[in-house]
Amino acid sequence: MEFHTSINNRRIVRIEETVSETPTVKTLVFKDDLSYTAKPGQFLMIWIPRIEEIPMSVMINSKEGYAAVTIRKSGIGSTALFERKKGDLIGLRGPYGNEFIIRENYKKILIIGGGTGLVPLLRLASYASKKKLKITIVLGAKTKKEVFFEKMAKKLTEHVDSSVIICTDDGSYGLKGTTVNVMSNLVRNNTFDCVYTCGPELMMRGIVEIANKNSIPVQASLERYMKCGIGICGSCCLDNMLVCQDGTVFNGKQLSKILDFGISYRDKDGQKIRYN
Amino acid sequence: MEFHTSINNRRIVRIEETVSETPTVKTLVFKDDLSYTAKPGQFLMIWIPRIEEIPMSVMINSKEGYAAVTIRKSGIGSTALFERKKGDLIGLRGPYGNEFIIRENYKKILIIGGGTGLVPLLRLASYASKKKLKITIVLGAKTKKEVFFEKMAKKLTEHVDSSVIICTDDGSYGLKGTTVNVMSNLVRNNTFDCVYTCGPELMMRGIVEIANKNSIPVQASLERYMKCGIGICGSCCLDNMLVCQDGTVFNGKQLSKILDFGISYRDKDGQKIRYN
Amino acid sequence: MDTNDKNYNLSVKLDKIHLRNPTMLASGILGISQSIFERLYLENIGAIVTKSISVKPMKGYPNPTVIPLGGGSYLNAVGLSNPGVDAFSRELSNNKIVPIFISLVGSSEKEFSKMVKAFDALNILGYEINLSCPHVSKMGMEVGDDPEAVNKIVKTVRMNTNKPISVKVGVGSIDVVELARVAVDAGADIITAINTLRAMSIDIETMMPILSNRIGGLSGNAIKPIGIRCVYEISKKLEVPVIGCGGVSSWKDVVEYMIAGASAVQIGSVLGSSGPRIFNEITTGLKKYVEKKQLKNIGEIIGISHKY
Amino acid sequence: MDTNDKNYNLSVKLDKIHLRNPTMLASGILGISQSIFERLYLENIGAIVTKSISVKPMKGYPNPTVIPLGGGSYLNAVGLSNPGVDAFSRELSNNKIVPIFISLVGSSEKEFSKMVKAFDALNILGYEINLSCPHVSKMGMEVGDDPEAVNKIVKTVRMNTNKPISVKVGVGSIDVVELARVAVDAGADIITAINTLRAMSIDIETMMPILSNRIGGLSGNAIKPIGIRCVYEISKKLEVPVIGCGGVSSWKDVVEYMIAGASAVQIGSVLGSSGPRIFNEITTGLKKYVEKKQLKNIGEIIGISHKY
Ligand SMILES: Cc1cc2nc3c(=O)[nH]c(=O)nc-3n(C[C@H](O)[C@H](O)[C@H](O)COP(=O)(O)OP(=O)(O)OC[C@H]3O[C@@H](n4cnc5c(N)ncnc54)[C@H](O)[C@@H]3O)c2cc1C
Ligand SMILES: Cc1cc2nc3c(=O)[nH]c(=O)nc-3n(C[C@H](O)[C@H](O)[C@H](O)COP(=O)(O)OP(=O)(O)OC[C@H]3O[C@@H](n4cnc5c(N)ncnc54)[C@H](O)[C@@H]3O)c2cc1C
Ligand SMILES: Cc1cc2nc3c(=O)[nH]c(=O)nc-3n(C[C@H](O)[C@H](O)[C@H](O)COP(=O)(O)O)c2cc1C
Ligand SMILES: Cc1cc2nc3c(=O)[nH]c(=O)nc-3n(C[C@H](O)[C@H](O)[C@H](O)COP(=O)(O)O)c2cc1C
Ligand code: FES
Ligand code: FES
Repeated sequence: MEFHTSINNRRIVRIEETVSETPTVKTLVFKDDLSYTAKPGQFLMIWIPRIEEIPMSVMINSKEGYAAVTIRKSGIGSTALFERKKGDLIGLRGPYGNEFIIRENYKKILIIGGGTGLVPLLRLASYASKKKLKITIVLGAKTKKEVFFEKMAKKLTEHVDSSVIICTDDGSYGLKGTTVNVMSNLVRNNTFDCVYTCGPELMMRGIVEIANKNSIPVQASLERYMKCGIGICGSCCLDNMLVCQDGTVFNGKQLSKILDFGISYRDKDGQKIRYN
Repeated sequence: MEFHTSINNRRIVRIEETVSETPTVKTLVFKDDLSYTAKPGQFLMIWIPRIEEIPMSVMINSKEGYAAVTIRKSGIGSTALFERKKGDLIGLRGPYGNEFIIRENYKKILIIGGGTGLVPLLRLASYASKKKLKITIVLGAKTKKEVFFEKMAKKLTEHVDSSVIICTDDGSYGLKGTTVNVMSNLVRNNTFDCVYTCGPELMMRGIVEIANKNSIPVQASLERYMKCGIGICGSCCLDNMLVCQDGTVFNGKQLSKILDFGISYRDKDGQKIRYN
Repeated sequence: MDTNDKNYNLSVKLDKIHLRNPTMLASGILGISQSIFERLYLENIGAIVTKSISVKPMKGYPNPTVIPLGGGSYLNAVGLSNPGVDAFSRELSNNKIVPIFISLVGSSEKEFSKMVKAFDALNILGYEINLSCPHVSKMGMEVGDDPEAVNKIVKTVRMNTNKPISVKVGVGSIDVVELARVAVDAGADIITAINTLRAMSIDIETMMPILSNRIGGLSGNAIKPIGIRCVYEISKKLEVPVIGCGGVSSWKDVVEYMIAGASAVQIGSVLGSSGPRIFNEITTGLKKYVEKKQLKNIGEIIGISHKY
Repeated sequence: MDTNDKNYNLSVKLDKIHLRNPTMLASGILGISQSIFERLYLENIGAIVTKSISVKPMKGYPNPTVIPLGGGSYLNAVGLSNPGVDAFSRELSNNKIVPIFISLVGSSEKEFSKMVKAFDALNILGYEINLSCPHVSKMGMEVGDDPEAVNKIVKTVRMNTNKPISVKVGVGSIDVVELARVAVDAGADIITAINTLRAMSIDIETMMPILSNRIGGLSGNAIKPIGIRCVYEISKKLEVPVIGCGGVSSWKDVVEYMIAGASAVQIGSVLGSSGPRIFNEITTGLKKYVEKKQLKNIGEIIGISHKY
């Protein structure tokens, strides 16, 4: 019997800084020791008092003891969080979930993400760069004005033999094409020890397929509707896995057995819905 | 907020040995790490399943990890405990309460007890003898056949410059007279750094008076009716002290302020009763 | 069903069915996915109780809906979110080996009869009627607090199935033994006790209630002594198998419930700290206990404390 | 009564009286000795509630009567042991400065009127009527579960005193708000919520119930979320000052109860791990909170959560 009392403790933190990444994406910085030491892939349950509680990956922040969340404004909860200002209070518990694994023998890794999927990946890049790995980051977006975290990605990898590749679906910035297209090209001319991805599930499905086909180890961080975040409520189930407890990170082997990966998810009432 | 979870955990132990000390006094030996490391003056709450739970001082036992209780058969609970046999199960929680203090500068101490009051004193003697103190033990009883623990007292003090003095009220064994009489004589010709006592309260009152009069530090371990043993129920209160939590050991200065010491106690319903 | 280990028999009887061991999943815990049920079955669970299902799908309350309180206790007001009878019939339609009770919740006899008609052809063990959810109006406890409604609903379910029916009772504003008696008189074969207790948590910084529904149900370690008491009282006073529930976090707690009078024991909140492997750990612990106490079958300890 | 520190006012109003701070000793905790009450007063307690007193002395049940369950929770079935009205009147006869409520327990109007007549000339603040002890038959909760008896007893006490009367309610088999309403209608000035909850603990080695009375009352950390809920519901629905009780172990818990709607807060089981100094610690914590939140008086937070 083991109680994760400290991570389960609800902490109320003050937003100390806000950064507008795009018109619909914002980063909120706060002080919290447990979040500061979160592992890449872990998430927090963020409480917006009397409005919602939503899962958010832990964003890195340069100050010791600090962390952040980066929100894309969408429904009620995320919009309310997006609108919080410097000085406002939010609650948090966690970090929860497993993490992206960097094996001892890895020397060169490929990180592919889009949108707020970059959040756990930047934490991963920061760890990997401290370990002096060669890192290629592919950063995808629909169009130029949705590109963010480019500077941060470059900064994180500046002191290693690494590169940051931007791509947009419409070619308005960086390479033209999806991250999946970019990856197809990259793996032809490079050997990566592992591919790490987070972003829209259909994108991740494409990336995992290529990786599996090319026998490159791959790890993907998944999202599902979450209530408890700790393996009680079952709302995050994906086949026989709990994304909150067994994930959020799954490897290529696991994903190839998960029939619903990239196919369907469960709604708030637990009904299965197919991805369009 | 601090929880004494381990001492509060109820352990069920098997009685591994019984020793008959007198026709009405018996020692029951059991294995329990927390009791083995009990401090002198501490007590256990002993559960005799479906019969009673009663406070008992922790008796020393020579085997590592073992401890014991020494019971004088009197009412329902103590008689039931007295009758437990080797192999029977009893429950226990604790050890609770404070302890007899041996100050760094003490060189020569006087230990005075009678009956089962010797139990915490023998644990004290064992500690003191390990510290190489000079120990005088006065062991009193009404009559010869009520003398017990003599051998154990002698053994505990054999390797130090110490002595064990027996006295009986009727003179049938050892010196004739009470422990209080013996103490009066002893303090005339000796200087003790501290007097330690446990036994009938009227005896302790006499001893504390002599000690205070002669300006000898004194510590006495008291008994009161106990339900919880941990400072909740209030049944053990003695003036503004809780014998279970603030005691069982009080020093001469404290005792001189406690008006009820040696005068009255509270019954099971909380009414004050005067000692006869 | 076979036992994993032939030396120590953990199988228990519940009304007319047998479980390979007394551990069960409590309703509302991981309770909507057949794939998860199969995983739990591999973890050696005795039986599953599904999330409480209603006629129509329910989204439940906004988050926060589940709060860890520390010390192994939790507060929840999920609001009975569930996929509804149609989607859930499809979910279970291929069940072959998992022993499943479907938990039912509703507010009228009609709703219950509709659900039982839809589910009864599935490969399931039986039903659990949730009359004790303390935080959804017109359902759960608001029904359970009304003996007349309980009587009618249990009778309705009884008329529509031959499978065992358990009625889940809780600590509401009617005595738990009385409520169980009404259920048994109306045809319940088993009583499950207890559900969560109405409770609340307020954040002292923002001064706001934490659950979106403000009030929810307390589960986990905190409620075990209350669950033990209810199981003891019901099993002592009524001739009905009882399933214990509330605050079980180890094999010792399962044993305590069985000694109190439970024929089987449901496990919920502890999954938040231990994950699904808890069922394997608990059955391993139970086997050792059975061995140490030299029992032929764990059933021998059911209600043994009533003697004392 | 003065506050220790003039900058941060912790004084609260309870009916027509003022307490220097909202901390109170819960009934049955260290509650029979005037010397102990004086010590607690030096530890900066706001007020004392005595052990529940009956007309005749009661020995209570044999031990075990109080069991630590771990995690800051306790189970007790003391059996209302108390020295009775005569001895206790003598005990309090010299009280000069300690703000004391006497807790009363009994089974008939006659008993209550007799006790109030004996106590009313003492230097005490008022009374708390215990209608919620869950483990003594024909007293406490068995009275509290009967609205007619509650009405009569409260009226009787009301007729015999002008001092404030609090009625202590618990989670029994009648809704806590309904019970409080009956008490207020009959003349109660204050409601105290909650008492312990009926619960049980069984030892798995001997397979025996641990308490001599088998069933007792659960207190301490386990019950705090239930106490918070009851205080919230009562204070939201009725116009009456409420004293919160159950599972308080730090100043934060006191604040949570006050935000839920409590005008003062009783503290019991935590004394088993912290000793009497807890009152000093808690009032120090409350002062810091009041300072941090820039309140003029801690009373400003009473019931503030009702807004949300
Ligand atoms: C592990 C994890 C990490 C995440 N990290 C981030 C992040 O760093 N940045 C970011 O912008 N978003 C992140 N999300 C997604 C984010 O949680 C949802 O976008 C957000 O909860 C939407 O809330 P809403 O109230 O605005 O949506 P609603 O209007 O309530 O619903 C819109 C949709 O949002 C999703 N959603 C709503 N609530 C939840 C929930 N509790 N859990 C999961 N999905 C939900 C569902 O798909 C739902 O259909 C993460 C999700 C998960 C599971
Ligand atoms: C700290 C402490 C240490 C003790 N150590 C020992 C010891 O080592 N050996 C030993 O023989 N005795 C010891 N006692 C005394 C012992 O606890 C009582 O003699 C015993 O509880 C009597 O129980 P009973 O059921 O036989 O008595 P009952 O028939 O119930 O009552 C007889 C009398 O015993 C005393 N008593 C009963 N129950 C209790 C209780 N729960 N707490 C305190 N006194 C009680 C009361 O004076 C009572 O009037 C100790 C007592 C205390 C407080
Ligand atoms: C998140 C959550 C959801 C629950 N949902 C239901 C439910 O739908 N139906 C039901 O009968 N009980 C429900 N319960 C109550 C549990 O089945 C169980 O009775 C309670 O949690 C006590 O057991 P535990 O302490 O092991 O968790 C739920 C409990 C939790 C924690
Ligand atoms: C040992 C013990 C004795 C109690 N005796 C009484 C009593 O006599 N009268 C009463 O109203 N409540 C009694 N209670 C209940 C407490 O006053 C209080 O309501 C309960 O313990 C919850 O508070 P806590 O969690 O702070 O202990 C008793 C509680 C304990 C633990
Ligand atoms: S979010 Fe509740 S189980 Fe994963
Ligand atoms: S025995 Fe309960 S307070 Fe000392």
